[in-house]
Amino acid sequence: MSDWEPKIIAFLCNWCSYGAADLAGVSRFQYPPNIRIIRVPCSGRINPKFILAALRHGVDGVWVSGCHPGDCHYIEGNLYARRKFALLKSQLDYTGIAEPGRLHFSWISSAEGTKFAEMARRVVESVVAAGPAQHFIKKQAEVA
Amino acid sequence: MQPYSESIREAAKRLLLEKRVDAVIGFRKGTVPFMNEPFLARTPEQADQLVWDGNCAINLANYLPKRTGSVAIAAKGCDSRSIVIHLLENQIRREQLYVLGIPCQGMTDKRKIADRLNGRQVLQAEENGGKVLVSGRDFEQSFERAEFLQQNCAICTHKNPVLYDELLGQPVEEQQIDRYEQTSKIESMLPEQKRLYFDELVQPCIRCYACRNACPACYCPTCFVDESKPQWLGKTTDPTDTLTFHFLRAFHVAGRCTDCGSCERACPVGIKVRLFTMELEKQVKKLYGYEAGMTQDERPPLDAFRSDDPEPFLG
Amino acid sequence: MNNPYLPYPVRIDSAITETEDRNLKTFKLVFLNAQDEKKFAYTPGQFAILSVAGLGEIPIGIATSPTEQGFIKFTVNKVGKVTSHLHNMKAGEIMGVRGPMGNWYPWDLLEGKNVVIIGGGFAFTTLRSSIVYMIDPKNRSRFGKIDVVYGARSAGLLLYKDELAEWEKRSDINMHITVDSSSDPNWKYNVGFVPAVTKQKAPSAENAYAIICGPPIMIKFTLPVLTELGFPPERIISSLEMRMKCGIGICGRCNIGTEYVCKDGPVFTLEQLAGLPVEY
Amino acid sequence: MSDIYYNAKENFAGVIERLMGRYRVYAPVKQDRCHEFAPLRNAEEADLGFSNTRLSPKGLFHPQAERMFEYSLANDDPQAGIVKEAQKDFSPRVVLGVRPCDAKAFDLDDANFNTETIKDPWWVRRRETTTMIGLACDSPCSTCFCTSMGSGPYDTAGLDVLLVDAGEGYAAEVLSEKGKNTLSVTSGWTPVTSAILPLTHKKKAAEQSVGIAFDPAAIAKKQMLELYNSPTWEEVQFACINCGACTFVCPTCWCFDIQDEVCGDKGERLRLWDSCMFPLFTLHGSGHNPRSQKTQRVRQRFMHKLKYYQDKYNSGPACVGCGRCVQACPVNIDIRQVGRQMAAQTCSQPA
Repeated sequence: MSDWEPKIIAFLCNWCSYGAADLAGVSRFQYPPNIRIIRVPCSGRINPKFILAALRHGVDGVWVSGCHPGDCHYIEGNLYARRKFALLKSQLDYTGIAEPGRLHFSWISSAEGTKFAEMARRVVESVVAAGPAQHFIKKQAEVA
Repeated sequence: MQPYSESIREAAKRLLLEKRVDAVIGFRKGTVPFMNEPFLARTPEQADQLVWDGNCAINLANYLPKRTGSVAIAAKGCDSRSIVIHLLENQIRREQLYVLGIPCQGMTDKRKIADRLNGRQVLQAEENGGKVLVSGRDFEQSFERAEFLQQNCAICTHKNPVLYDELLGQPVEEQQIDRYEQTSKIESMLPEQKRLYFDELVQPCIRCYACRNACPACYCPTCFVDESKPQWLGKTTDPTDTLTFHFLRAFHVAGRCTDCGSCERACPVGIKVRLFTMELEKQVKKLYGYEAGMTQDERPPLDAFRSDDPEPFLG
Repeated sequence: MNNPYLPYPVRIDSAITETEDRNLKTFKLVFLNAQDEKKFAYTPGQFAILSVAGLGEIPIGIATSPTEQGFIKFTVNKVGKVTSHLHNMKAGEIMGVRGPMGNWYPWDLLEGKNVVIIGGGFAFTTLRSSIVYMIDPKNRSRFGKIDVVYGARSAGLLLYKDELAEWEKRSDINMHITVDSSSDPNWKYNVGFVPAVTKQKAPSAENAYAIICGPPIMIKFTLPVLTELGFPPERIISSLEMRMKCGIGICGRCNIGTEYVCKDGPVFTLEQLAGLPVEY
Repeated sequence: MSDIYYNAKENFAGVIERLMGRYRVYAPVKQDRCHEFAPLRNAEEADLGFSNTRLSPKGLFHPQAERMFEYSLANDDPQAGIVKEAQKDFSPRVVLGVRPCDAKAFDLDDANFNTETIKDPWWVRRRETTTMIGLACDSPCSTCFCTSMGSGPYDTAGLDVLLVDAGEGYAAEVLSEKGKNTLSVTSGWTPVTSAILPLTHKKKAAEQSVGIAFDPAAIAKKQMLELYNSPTWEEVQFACINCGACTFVCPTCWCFDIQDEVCGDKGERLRLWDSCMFPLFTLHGSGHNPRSQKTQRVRQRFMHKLKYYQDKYNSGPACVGCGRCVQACPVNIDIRQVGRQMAAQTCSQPA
C-alpha cells in the first residue's frame, strides 16, 4: 500500500468552482494531481446518488464545491444545495458509509484560484489520512 | 379503542349516503391476529365492514396520491401529517378529501408480543380497554397494550390529527419525550462500529421494497432503484447494494417522513428501517426547526432555504 | 448439459444504419466458432437474444433467412441501455447470441397457400426473413401468390430499401410499399396508412394466410380490414413483443395467461390470442 | 421402498456430524427472531424445534443472487467480451429439516426449471446433488393450508427421507435410493415397522389441525378469461402496496431477472430474484407496459399460482399452502381469501 495514491472525485459547479480550478491551472498554482473533476451546472444539481455512486465505484474521497451562497448563477441553487449537503454529510457520517475525512464541501468563486489549490491540498491530505476506502465499494458479488 | 369502529362506520355511512364522498378509506378486520386490511368502502353496506383498533398501523395516506374523485379517509396523527405532505406536494387536493380524524393511542407491535410468547402461536387476539387478550391452542395471556406499542408509537409526540374535517373522539394527551435516544446511541459510536452496525442491520434485507411501498411519501413514478441509465445500484443482497437502497430511501423522505412506522411494520424480515429516517428527522428538526406535516403554510425543508442556514458540512 | 443461458460468441461483421433518424441499425454477425452456426439452426419468425458483456441482453427477431448462410442479421432499434451501447459498437467487436428462441411462422401450413405479409415500421425484420425464405429459388414453388404491404411514416424510415427495390422488380411477389405521407414528387410507390392500402389492394383471402407485424395501432386498424377481406382468425398470424430475460420460458415475465411469449410464441394466430387475456 | 428406521434423539447430533463428514449440510438455524436454512458449521447449530423457516429453502437451489457467467472487459484481453461459465460448487449436499410443504414446492418448480426440452442447468445440478431430508410437521401454523393444496404435514413429495418426531427419537421413512445412500453414512438406525410407533395417529392429528382454505380444483374448472375479467380483482387489489414480500418468501415463486454487473475490467452476469409485483418486471424498452396497473399485477400473481399453472401443466396449483405470504403481507392480503373468492366466482358454464 506504500505507493497508494488516493482517488478523489470533485463535483465542481460550472460557474464558480470549475472556473477556480481553471484559474488555478492557468496561474500554475501547484496542487496534488489526485483529483478527477466532474463539472456540474450548479451545486444544486448534486444528488446524493452521485456521491454514493462515486463511493461504490471505489473512490477514496469526494469533494463538492459551488458558488458562495448568494452568488449562485441560478440565484438560489446552492441555497437549496446547502440544506441537502448538511443532511447528507451527517447521514453519511451516522451510517458509517463515509468516515470523517472522506467527504468535503466548499464554496469557491471563480476568482479564488489560490483558495482552490489550497482546498485541493487540504482535501487530499485529509483523504490520505483517512486511508484507502475499503468499506463501501461494490465488489464482485459474493454470491452462489 | 373500540368506539372508533362505531363512529367510523357511522360517519362513513353518512358521508356515502349524502354523496359527500365517493368512497371511504379505512380498515377492515384482518384474517390473522394483529392485522387489519386497508379497505375502500364504496357503499353504506361496505361501510359496515370498517373497523378501528390497535392494528391499524399502516398509513392510509399511502392510498391517496393520484386518486380521482372525492374520498373520506380515517387518519390518526401520523396519517394526517402525511396527508398534509401530500397536499403540499399536490398529490391530492384538499377539496377531494374528507378527513375523519382519530386521536390515536398507539398501535400494537405484534413482534414484541410474539417475543414474549416463546414461539407459542397466537390464534386470536382481542383488545379490551387497555389490554390485549391473546389466545392460542392451549394458552391465554393478557398484555398491557401500552407496554407493547410499536416503537414509533411509544415515542410519538403527535397522536392527535393535525388536519381533519371531523374528529371522531376526544383528543388524547400528548407526551414530552426524547425521541432520539436510539439514534443518539448510534451517533456516539466509532466509525468502524457504525459500519458494522448498519451492515448487520440490513443483512436480512431481501430487497422486497415493502418499506418503500408502505411509505406514503414514496410515490415517485420511477424509483431510483429502477433507473437504468445509469443504474445507481445493483439488485443483489450485497450490503453495498442494500445499504445504498436504505440510505437513499431514507434521504428521499428526509423532512417528509412523519415517523408513522409503516416501513418498519411492513418489513417482512423485521429490519429496524426507521433508524435511517429517525436520524434525518432529528437533523431536520435541529437545523431547520421543522417537523414534517405539521402545517400547510411551510414548504418541506429540502424545498426551502433561509439565507442564514447553518453550514455544518464546511471545513 | 447444454447451457441455454450461455451465448455463442459472435463478431460484428458490419453495422449499417438503416433509417434517416439513425435509430435503426442492422448488425451482421458472424459466429466465432463454426460449429455454433450449425447449432443455431433457425426458421423464419424466430428470435434470438443478443448479449453484450457488461450491459445485458435483449430479444430481437432474426432478420436473415436460413437460406442465407455464413452470417445472421439483426435490426436493432435504439431504445435502452443495451441497444444504445450496441449502436456504438463497431465492426470487429465481440458480442454474443443465444437462440434461436420461440416458435416460427407455420411454414407447414403455409405450404401451397397464398401468403399476405403486412408490416409496419421497424417490425419488418422477421417479415424480411420470411420473404427472403419464400422467394429463394428452392422454396418459391412451395408457396402460391405472395403479397407484401409494408409501410413506414416516411420513405427514410423504411428498412432494407435496396432489397425492397429489388423485390419490386420481381414478378413473383406483389410489393405494396407505402408511406404515411410524402412531399417527394419522385415517390413512385403508395401514400397512405397500411390499413387503407391493404383495403385498396385487397389481396384475396382465398387459400391465403396473412402475417401481420407492426405497431399496435396499425394492427388494431388492419385486423378489421383483413376480416372484411375474408380472412378467418385462424389464418391471421401475428408476432408479439414482450419484455424478456431468459428467452426459454423459465424467468416468468413474458406470459400472457398460460402462454409464455418467448417459448410458446412469439407467433400466435388471432384465434389463439382471442382465448388469452389482452395483456400485451 | 418404504423402509422405516428409528434412531434416538440423543444420537442425532452424531447423525448430523456423520452427514457433515460426507456432505455440505443445510438445516434450520435459529436467528434473532426466526429460523432460516443455513450451512451448518457444527451439528449443534441445527435446530429442529422450529415451526417453519421465515424464508423458504428455495434460495438453496435458486439463490436470490447467483453468478451465471463471468467475462473480461480488458482492452488487451483477446477473450474480452466472451461470456464464460462461472465456477460453482456442486459437491453433494443434504438439506435437513425441510417441511413437507416446502419439499413439494420443489416438485412444482421442476415443471418450470426441468422440462423435456429445456433444462436450467444450475437448478437441475443442484437438485441432483442434494438429498432432501424432510421433517414432518406436528404443529402446523394458523396460516398453514397445505392439505387444501394437495400437500400435507406428513406429505413425502419431493423428499428422499421423511423424519417424524417420535418423542424420544426420530423415525425415518426412506423414500428413494438417494435417501437410502445418504442415511447409510450415518449410524444408529434400527429398522422398525410403522405399527410400533403411533405415526399414523400423529399424521392424522396433524392433518386435522390444518385449516381448510379453498378448493383449487374448483378454480381449475373455471374459464381463464372469466376469472381474469372478474370484478373481484378490483377489491382484492385495493390494499396491495405492490411490494415483493409475498413473492420473495414464496417457495414456488421462481421468477428472475438477468443483469450484468461490471467491476473494473471484470464483469459478471447475475440472475436475481424478481417479482411480478414490480412494474419494471414487464416494462418494454419502448415504455409500453402490458401490466402497468396494480390490479393487473395483483391478478397476475394469483392467476399464475392458482389458475395458469393448473391449466398449463394440468396439475394442482403452484401453491403448497405454507402460509408465508399470509404472514409476510404488510396489508393482510390473504391468498386463502382470494382463492375462496376465485373458487366462488360465478362463471357461465363452459360451452
